[in-house]
Amino acid sequence: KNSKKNEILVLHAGSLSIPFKEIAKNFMKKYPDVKVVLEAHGSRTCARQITDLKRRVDIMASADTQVIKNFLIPEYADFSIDFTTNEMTIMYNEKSKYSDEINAKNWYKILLRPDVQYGHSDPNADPCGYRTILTWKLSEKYYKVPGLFKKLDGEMPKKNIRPKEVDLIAMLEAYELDYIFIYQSVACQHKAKYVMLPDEINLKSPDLSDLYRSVSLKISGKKPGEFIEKRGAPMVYGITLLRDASNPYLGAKFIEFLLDKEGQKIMRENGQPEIIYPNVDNYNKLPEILKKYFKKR
Amino acid sequence: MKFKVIFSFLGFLLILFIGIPIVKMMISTDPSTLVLTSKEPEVYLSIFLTFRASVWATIIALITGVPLAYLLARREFWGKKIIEGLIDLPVIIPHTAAGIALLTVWGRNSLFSKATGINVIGTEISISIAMFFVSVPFLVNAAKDGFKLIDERYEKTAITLGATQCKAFFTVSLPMVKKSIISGSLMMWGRGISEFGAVIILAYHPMTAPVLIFERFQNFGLKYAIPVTVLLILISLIVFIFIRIFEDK
Amino acid sequence: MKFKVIFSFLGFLLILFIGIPIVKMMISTDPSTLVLTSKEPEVYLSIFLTFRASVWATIIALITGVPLAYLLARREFWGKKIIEGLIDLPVIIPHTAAGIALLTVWGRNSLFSKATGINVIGTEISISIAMFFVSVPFLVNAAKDGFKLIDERYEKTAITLGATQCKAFFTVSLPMVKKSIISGSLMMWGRGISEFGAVIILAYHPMTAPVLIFERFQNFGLKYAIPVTVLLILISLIVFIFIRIFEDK
Amino acid sequence: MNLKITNISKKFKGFELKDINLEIREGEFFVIVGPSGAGKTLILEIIAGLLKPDSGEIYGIRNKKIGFIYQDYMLFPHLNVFKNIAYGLNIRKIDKDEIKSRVENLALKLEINELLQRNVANLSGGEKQRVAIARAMAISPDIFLFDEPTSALDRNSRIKTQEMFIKLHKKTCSTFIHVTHDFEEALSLADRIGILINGRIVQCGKPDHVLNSPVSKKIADFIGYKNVFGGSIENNTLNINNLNIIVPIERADFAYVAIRSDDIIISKNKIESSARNSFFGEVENFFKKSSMYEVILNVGIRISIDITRKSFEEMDIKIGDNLWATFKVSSLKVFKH
Amino acid sequence: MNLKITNISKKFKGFELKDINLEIREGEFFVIVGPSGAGKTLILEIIAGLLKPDSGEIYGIRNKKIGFIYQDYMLFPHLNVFKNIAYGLNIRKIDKDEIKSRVENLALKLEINELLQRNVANLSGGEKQRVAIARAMAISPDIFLFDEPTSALDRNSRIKTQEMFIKLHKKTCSTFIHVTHDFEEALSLADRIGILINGRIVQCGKPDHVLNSPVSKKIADFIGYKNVFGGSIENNTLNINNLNIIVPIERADFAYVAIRSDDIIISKNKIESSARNSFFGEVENFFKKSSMYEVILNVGIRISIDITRKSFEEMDIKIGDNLWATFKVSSLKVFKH
Ligand SMILES: Nc1ncnc2c1ncn2[C@@H]1O[C@H](COP(=O)(O)OP(=O)(O)OP(=O)(O)O)[C@@H](O)[C@H]1O
Ligand SMILES: Nc1ncnc2c1ncn2[C@@H]1O[C@H](COP(=O)(O)OP(=O)(O)OP(=O)(O)O)[C@@H](O)[C@H]1O
Ligand SMILES: [Mg+2]
Ligand SMILES: [Mg+2]
Repeated sequence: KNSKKNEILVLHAGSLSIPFKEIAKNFMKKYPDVKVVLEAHGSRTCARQITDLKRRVDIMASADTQVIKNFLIPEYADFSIDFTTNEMTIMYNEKSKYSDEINAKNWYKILLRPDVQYGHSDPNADPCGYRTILTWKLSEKYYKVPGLFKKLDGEMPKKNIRPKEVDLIAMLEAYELDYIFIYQSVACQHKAKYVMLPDEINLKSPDLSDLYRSVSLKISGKKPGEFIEKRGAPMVYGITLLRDASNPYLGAKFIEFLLDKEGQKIMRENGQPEIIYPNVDNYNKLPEILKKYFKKR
Repeated sequence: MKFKVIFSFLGFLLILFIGIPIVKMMISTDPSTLVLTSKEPEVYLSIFLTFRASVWATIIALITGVPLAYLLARREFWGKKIIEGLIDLPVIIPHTAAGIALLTVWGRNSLFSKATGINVIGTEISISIAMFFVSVPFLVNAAKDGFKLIDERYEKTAITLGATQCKAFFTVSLPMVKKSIISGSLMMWGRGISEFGAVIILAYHPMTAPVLIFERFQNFGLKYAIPVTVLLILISLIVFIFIRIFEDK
Repeated sequence: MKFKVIFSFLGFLLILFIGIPIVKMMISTDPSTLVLTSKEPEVYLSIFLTFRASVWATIIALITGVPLAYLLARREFWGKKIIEGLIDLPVIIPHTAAGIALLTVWGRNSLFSKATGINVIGTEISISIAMFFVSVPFLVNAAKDGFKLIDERYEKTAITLGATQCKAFFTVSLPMVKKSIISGSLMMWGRGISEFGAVIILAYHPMTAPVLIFERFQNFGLKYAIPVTVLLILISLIVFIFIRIFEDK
Repeated sequence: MNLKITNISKKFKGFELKDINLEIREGEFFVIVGPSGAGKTLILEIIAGLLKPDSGEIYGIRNKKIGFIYQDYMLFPHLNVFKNIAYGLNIRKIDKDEIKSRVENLALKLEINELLQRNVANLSGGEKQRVAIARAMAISPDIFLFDEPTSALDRNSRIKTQEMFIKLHKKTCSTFIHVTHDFEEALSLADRIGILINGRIVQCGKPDHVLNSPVSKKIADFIGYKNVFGGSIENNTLNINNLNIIVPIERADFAYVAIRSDDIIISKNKIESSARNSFFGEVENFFKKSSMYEVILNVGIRISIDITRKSFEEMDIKIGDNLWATFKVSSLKVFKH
Repeated sequence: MNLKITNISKKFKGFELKDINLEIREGEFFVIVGPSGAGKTLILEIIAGLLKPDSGEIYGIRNKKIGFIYQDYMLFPHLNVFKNIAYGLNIRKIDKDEIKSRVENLALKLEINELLQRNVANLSGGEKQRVAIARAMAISPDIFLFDEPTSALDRNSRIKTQEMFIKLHKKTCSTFIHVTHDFEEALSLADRIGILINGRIVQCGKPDHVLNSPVSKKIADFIGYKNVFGGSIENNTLNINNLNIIVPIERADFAYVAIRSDDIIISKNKIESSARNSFFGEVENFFKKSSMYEVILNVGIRISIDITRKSFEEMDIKIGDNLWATFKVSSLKVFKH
């Protein structure tokens, strides 16, 4: 496939599937002789495809810009563009217990009711997982309920954890869980009901990064048994062009399209608004055509 | 009498166990959605692709696996048990690991690719390769067990009647274990269809039905994934029943 | 002669196809890592869990599936073809879909759970359920094909000798298809071990080996996933060879 | 209780077992004899309850222990010879030592004692048959159903086995239903014989009676009458090829007469005796049997005559010799079809 | 080219085929006859190349078409009767019409023409056997290997089949190697007979010769000598139970003498003749055979005498009667073991 000209392979986080599909469609409309191939995996699995399975990939978009920075730079890629954000929400459906009562103020009380089942994805495997933990820790501060995190964590049986957010959706749809912690974009795309959480705990706002930084958790490190500390940070999606890209130019064109008006519009419509001050990790290594988006700063 | 009742009861439990989830899934889909789904090119193309790739894998397995099964059933040789163990192995290898192992052998950096200049990854061929790897043991073992239950003297008789060993195999041994081989082929074909873990490592595109179902589920939820699944099941069921009826002829 | 050469050659191709990826994976792991890995409780516990859960599934399948296989092989009844088709179906259902279908039947909101108050999701039982569902057709079909190849008059003879139908089944039919059933059980057991997609929907924890391998691959990379896989393969291979040797006794 | 078989029918494409009626006394040694494909095995299977007839009933079989010996033995391939024989005993949970001694006893009688630990797959044909017999005998059945149990045995083993059957029958008072294609065997075993031809019981009676009074040409053929001639009878005379045979009935539009080969005397000179049929002819051929010769004499029709080896040698018979054949009117059987 | 079997041995646990040497002429009808378990099937399998002997060579079989008939038929269960018979012809890619006519011809001869479209599984025993014969005959083999091809047939079918074999043999000039446990059959078919007992060819020769001059007690037993007595001989006399039998050899420390049952004459009064052995005794028992009677006369030793039904009836023999038994010295066979 890599021998085929005018084809770019984009690996992206599962939560980006819908907007990326649309963007790819429009991109291909604009450049009819180009073919964009999309593959969705968990963010870390995307990285593993490149580092461990040696796939030849053009673009990778991750739900956490840190994944790109930790796994790919500097060996496989030179820069990471922060291009969108997201927020944590609690997704549910009509059959969820007490779904008519839940709101941004009482959600933790409802979750802690004994007949309510809730779950999140695996913090070690999925950014959505550790972000849930961070949200719980921030909630303890925000709602001023001491021990809330411990309670939320303790009340939830381990069996309610699933590796990825999609596995959680299966649990929700089968009514195995009443509430799951998930990205707002995913809830939005599934046309599901969700609880909008305050910015202080939903990890959306870059303005609140200091607040977010005040909480942390340990997740697994480079090898089994090793742990690293993960500090709270605003949710930032990263995208990069791989050094080994088969079509670096087209790849850059795709990123350009994403960052441009049309792309950003699609992102917004899918619940993933642009970052007001787009950021790049390594401006110098940026392809020329992309530099324009960051000069403004 | 009691015997029949108990046996029927036990069998019935099994049928319920398998049937309820499947039927439940089926009736959760209304026919009109099914019809609509079946008209989506993405859906029917991926189902055909899946069937086709698995058919290819099964054909290759018939060509290579049935002879192997025959040798394993008929001859004694050193290392036979090891080969039998090896043939069983793909069954237990976790699918992702199987995909990764295949990638190292068929991928961009493999000897094969370097020697031939061909890169099969991401093509229909690689899908067949993944399907073949995870499902060929079912065919080989079914054929082997079939051959073992056939008296070798039938072949000898054919040979005295003027058949070469080869002819004896094709005109006597093979037709006599036809049912086992058909059954094994069906199992292999079906197992290939369902494969996700290994296939997705070798080829995310073109999308096989399981990958499509997974993707739809991830992006849009069960409501969009189930009709594709039901469609896949219905078509397969028809194929299965058809072949099961045909095999008795 | 030519026949033997061609057959050996075809079989050899198959052995290469299966063997190379496996051997490559094995030799990419140095023995010391393997030893270290085998000492990690997380690893050996998950391997044992996997083996155990699959053994349970296989035992239940022997109890319910072999009687069903027998009935399917011996009796004619209305709807038989449909049941045969149904039994084949789990093989083709994409694993994730199978997991979801099972979740709706065994989950918290299912009739079963409501009636009994038991929630099996996330337990070893649910792992066995998932394994059972995806792999039981292999046992049923192997047993069925075996029974079909056995002359019914052996059972009749046993009955004239004073056996009840039940005794005749256990002392004659069953021992005569022993090999097919052992082979089918092995396939089923192995197939259960490798299951990932359906298992993960029903139970992420406790972690089965395939789940652990996937998790390690995702979090730590191949370097940490492969040794677990190789360990799983080695232990299974020993079990397989052992049973294959034992079965000839 | 007698075994009563009433109106049993079973139809296949190309073959029909029709209206079988038999009453077999308890303790009787009944032999069903008939040519290959007559339906003998089918009848046994129906009696044993292994095959459902289309219609008809069988009384007196319920709750009886049955010893069935399949024509193709049906030895259990996964059990060795000992375990095959012991199968019925094991099923009955009989004491191990008892089983052992019973099996060994039987094996000794059937001369398969040296095979007890052998795999049944590579036994010789006759060995298999004897194992099958032992297996059926082991359970001391009330009713024995034997499907050609001696066909794979050589003469000596066969005679031994037949003697064993007779002894066994005397000792056990079991009912024996024995199927064979060998009329000789039927004669030496049976209390009563039923002749089965083409799916029908065509004659039934004591061995002697059947032997001496076959009721049709088919039966006469089957039980070994080599001289059967058909024609019209007038004035106690059957005219065939200008030969006048004097027969014991006065007239018939068409009838068969039959005479056994050993009821005919052969001589160089005409024998003056009460035997009223005497014909002159030429030796066309002769066949050597182990204890006699069969001579084919052409007296206008070909007649077959059995003579002892001794007479044959004394008379120094050669092809082309001219000889007299003589037989009594009373040894002629007559039947209509 | 003759078929030469040299020093064939094959050893199993409990059975050994030992040093088989046979030369079978091209076109000969050779019958191997022996009791059950003697190794007959094994020899045929070795000749056909289906079984590898431990040692020894076979010459003259390569490139020959072989018609092998297994004792248990081995009909292909997935083919119907027609296709079973046609198998060897189809393999040779013979013209369809030709195959059809050949198969139908054979089927007619063997009286299985009505079964051609039938499934082989539910044929009767004898039908299966005839299909197996037809299948082997279809390919017009150079060498026929028949393993008890008539054992499942009734007498008439057997005789017909034997006659067919003889005709076939005359017509084709093929070599026939025919295995049977029936000595009678061997006599009526064979050019030469080989007697196989316990894995060894113990005697080999023309039927007549074998019949009249068995070389050992075992053979005499097997071929049906019922009167075999052992003892020491002095002065041309064998003394046994105070009975002096005059024998044709002068002395021996130990020897057997044998005489056929039909070489003994029975009479109410002593016969004065050249036959020098004449003994008086009591009728202990008699058995009815289809064409004769066997009388057991106790003259100090039990001797078995065959007489015709007619003589039996004329002499009105009853158990307890006192009679004379007379036989010639020259009809006694003598052998050492
Ligand atoms: N299932 C069947 N379908 C059709 N025909 C059958 C079936 N079973 C038996 N027959 C026919 O019925 C006839 C009688 O069969 P059976 O086996 O009883 O013969 P038999 O008297 O035992 O002969 P043999 O002495 O050769 O064993 C045969 O012509 C056989 O082909
Ligand atoms: N594979 C084997 N292992 C051990 N013994 C065997 C094997 N094959 C045959 N035999 C023995 O060799 C002897 C001769 O067998 P074979 O089948 O040649 O007898 P046969 O002369 O054909 O007898 P029958 O007339 O009963 O068919 C038998 O005692 C048999 O049990
Ligand atoms: Mg029969
Ligand atoms: Mg034999």
